[in-house]
Amino acid sequence: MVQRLQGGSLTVPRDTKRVIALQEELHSHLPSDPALRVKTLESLLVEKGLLNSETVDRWIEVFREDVGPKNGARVVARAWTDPAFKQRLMTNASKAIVELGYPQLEAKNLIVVENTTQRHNLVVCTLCSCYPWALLGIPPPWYRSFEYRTRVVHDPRGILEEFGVALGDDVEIRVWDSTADVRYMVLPERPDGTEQLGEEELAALVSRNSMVGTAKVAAPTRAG
Amino acid sequence: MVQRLQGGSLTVPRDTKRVIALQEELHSHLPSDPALRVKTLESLLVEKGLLNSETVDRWIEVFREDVGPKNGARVVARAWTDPAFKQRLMTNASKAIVELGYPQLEAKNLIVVENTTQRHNLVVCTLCSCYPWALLGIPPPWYRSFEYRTRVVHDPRGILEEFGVALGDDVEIRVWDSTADVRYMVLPERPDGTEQLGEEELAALVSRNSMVGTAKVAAPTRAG
Amino acid sequence: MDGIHDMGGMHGFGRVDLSQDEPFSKANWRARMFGMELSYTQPGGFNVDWLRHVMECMPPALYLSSEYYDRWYWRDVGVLVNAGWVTIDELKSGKATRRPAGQDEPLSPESVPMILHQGLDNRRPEPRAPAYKPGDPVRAKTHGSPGATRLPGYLRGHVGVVEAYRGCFVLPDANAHGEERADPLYSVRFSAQELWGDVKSPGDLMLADLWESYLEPTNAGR
Amino acid sequence: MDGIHDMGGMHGFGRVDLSQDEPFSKANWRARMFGMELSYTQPGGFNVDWLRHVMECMPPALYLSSEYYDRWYWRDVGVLVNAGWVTIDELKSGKATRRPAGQDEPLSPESVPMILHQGLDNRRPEPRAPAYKPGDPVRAKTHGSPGATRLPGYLRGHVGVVEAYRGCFVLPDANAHGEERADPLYSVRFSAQELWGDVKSPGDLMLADLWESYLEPTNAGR
Repeated sequence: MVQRLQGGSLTVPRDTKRVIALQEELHSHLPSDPALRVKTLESLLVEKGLLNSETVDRWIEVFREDVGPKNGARVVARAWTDPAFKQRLMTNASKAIVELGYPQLEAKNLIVVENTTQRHNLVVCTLCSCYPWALLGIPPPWYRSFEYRTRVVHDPRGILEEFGVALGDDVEIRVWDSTADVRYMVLPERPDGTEQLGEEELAALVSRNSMVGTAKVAAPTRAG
Repeated sequence: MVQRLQGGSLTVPRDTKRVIALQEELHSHLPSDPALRVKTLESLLVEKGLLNSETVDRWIEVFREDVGPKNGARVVARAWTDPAFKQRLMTNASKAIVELGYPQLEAKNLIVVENTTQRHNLVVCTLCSCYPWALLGIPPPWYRSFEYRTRVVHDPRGILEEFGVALGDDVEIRVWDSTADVRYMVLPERPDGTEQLGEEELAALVSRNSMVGTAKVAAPTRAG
Repeated sequence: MDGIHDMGGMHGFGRVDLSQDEPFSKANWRARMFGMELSYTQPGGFNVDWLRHVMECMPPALYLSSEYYDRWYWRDVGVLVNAGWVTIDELKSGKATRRPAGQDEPLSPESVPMILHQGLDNRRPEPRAPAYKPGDPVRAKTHGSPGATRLPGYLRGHVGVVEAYRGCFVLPDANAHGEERADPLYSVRFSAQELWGDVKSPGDLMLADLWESYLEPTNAGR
Repeated sequence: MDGIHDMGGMHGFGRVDLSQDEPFSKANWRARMFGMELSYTQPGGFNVDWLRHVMECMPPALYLSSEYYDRWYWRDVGVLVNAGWVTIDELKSGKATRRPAGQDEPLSPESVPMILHQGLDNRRPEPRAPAYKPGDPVRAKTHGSPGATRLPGYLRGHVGVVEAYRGCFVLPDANAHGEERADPLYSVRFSAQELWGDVKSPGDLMLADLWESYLEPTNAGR
């Protein structure tokens, strides 16, 4: 941690105009294929002693296997089944997820917002792609898309329709733009007909999109 | 003229959302090389009876040979040497240029703004590339560039410096954004030391950029 | 429409490339695109406001990465395909499958000098007296039109002073979408201080031509 | 900085592509770019606000036409070349001509779990009591910072209501440029009516997290 934050006592120039000119120069000199450029960058940084490739591997493993929307889904299922936990989650979500053993990277200041029959929350980052990694993993392409970033703050109902979510005019919509250090997760509505299900079964129903606010959780289809 | 304006009694759908979707579709289906696409479009329109290629040739000839900044330069030289004409030009520029026999396409509602030691005008079209064709021809690439369009309304002095024009803090800057049907031409300052020159010689000194406001007219360098 | 074209004041662009000219001959695609745009029979008649709007609807990445006359291409094929006069397949193959019915002969080379000399004019008789006079303070409205408009984003909500009345002109916001309506037009003057706040030369002035519909008195409730 | 990244409310973009995922394996360049960004020793230390700002300085056409993780590439090489740790020639050849002096060993795989679990935190002790409380009307300032800022353009000049106080956090506008300063942060609620005027659902609400420096009382002189 400490190590990661260290960069020596170097004073870095941090000037906007300089970087605009630099970005233009970089772009005009480097090849167009990103796969090639990224590969070259990795070997260069390793050679310079600034990067350990095994650390890159480790991060990829972690985000493929340990961190993803299944974390968020279990938090949702717990909140649905344990009123005292739900209360702690709504009051101090960051603390509540640590209690369950979940990590905190990009969820250190987490706020959970609850969808009800009267209020529908959805989350965006118009300026980049801020997202609660620890609970939902890496944001899906649609969340990072220019289409979503530009349109959801202007026409949330139009976006929701594209995702197949139709809301009545009486439902209040709240679009949370993650402009700062707070990360948002939506607590979706528990669907009817799930009274008999346990925490594990409930978690299996909770989709990634429902925790960003672009889906509702559907009741399970009854199998034989 | 009338012919050109006719399109039959067709009712054309004019819906923004429809065209946004259409533009995306066009882009995804057509080849990337513009030269190829333009050539194909021309033969297609000819085949459909919507275009005469000789008319295209004629427009190109006209804008190569007859219409260009030399028109504007002669107007400037006349204004410098004929105070009565200058007064008519400043009062009703469209009428004054017709008096000299110049055309009116994209200069039908022309306003001439005068640069002095105390005031420097420059012209832009932030939304597209509006420009007084009849007097200055086709706008140069820099005028249509995103760099000029974005920056000149925010930092006109920075732009002028890039063009080699340094103005004192006491000079008032006026940036005219051509957002409507009015077209603007700058009447540059007549340089000192040109008292002996005739209209033709003066016109030869007047650069295109000086009539847009990104240059001053330099006095002639004295030859032998 | 707050599209990519509405770029006045946007940051992130570098130095201006001062190269003066580009090839412009009968054999060059740029020149042919230019000439074509002035020559082809346009569906529904020539409507500069609709033409501009169709270009504004280009995907923003394409708008920024296309050459100037290539944006003209995308505009004109947008106009043609939208009206059903041309299909995407035809644009690929160059082979016409049908001709639009009832069209006159296309513009002839002989008409060029007349159009050049007369120009086109969107000025109209004045339906009413202008509401503002030079010297009046005015505020550019905060909200733009969702369709075509010529009120740039960088002026919205800001207070300026009427510099001059320019006469009555067809309003692009209506005309682009098929309704011709004349509206008084003014040059309005804004200070850099008002538009940008903390700039090096707060006294520099920006002037734009704004229709009366784009303006409100400064005492209007906000 | 009013760059292309500040795109909330911008028009011209079409339907959202709902494809859910993309390849993410050790052999895939996207995944490697992701992992690299979390692993390499950063000049001057890790500074999320500077990283974001360097991406915002990309040429707008490149920003819009580059894939997500390719924008990460341009950001990170911008950070490295700006600091002099890497040169453009090295990025072309992949051959290092020199090593930055005095750097510790790069982040080890063993450190990954700790960083993942602890996270990074820009929250700071409160230097003073917050100026606003929930329910207070506030106006987002009209002018943004010329450098890094997290005040989106679509909120500027508009009036909202404080929804919640979130604590004191490092201010990106200062931090990106090398000065750490804590400032109270609020969630502020705006109505669609206020932001966009004539929309179908004027009662829809947009909330954003805004630092106290971005806000002014609604009675402040305008």
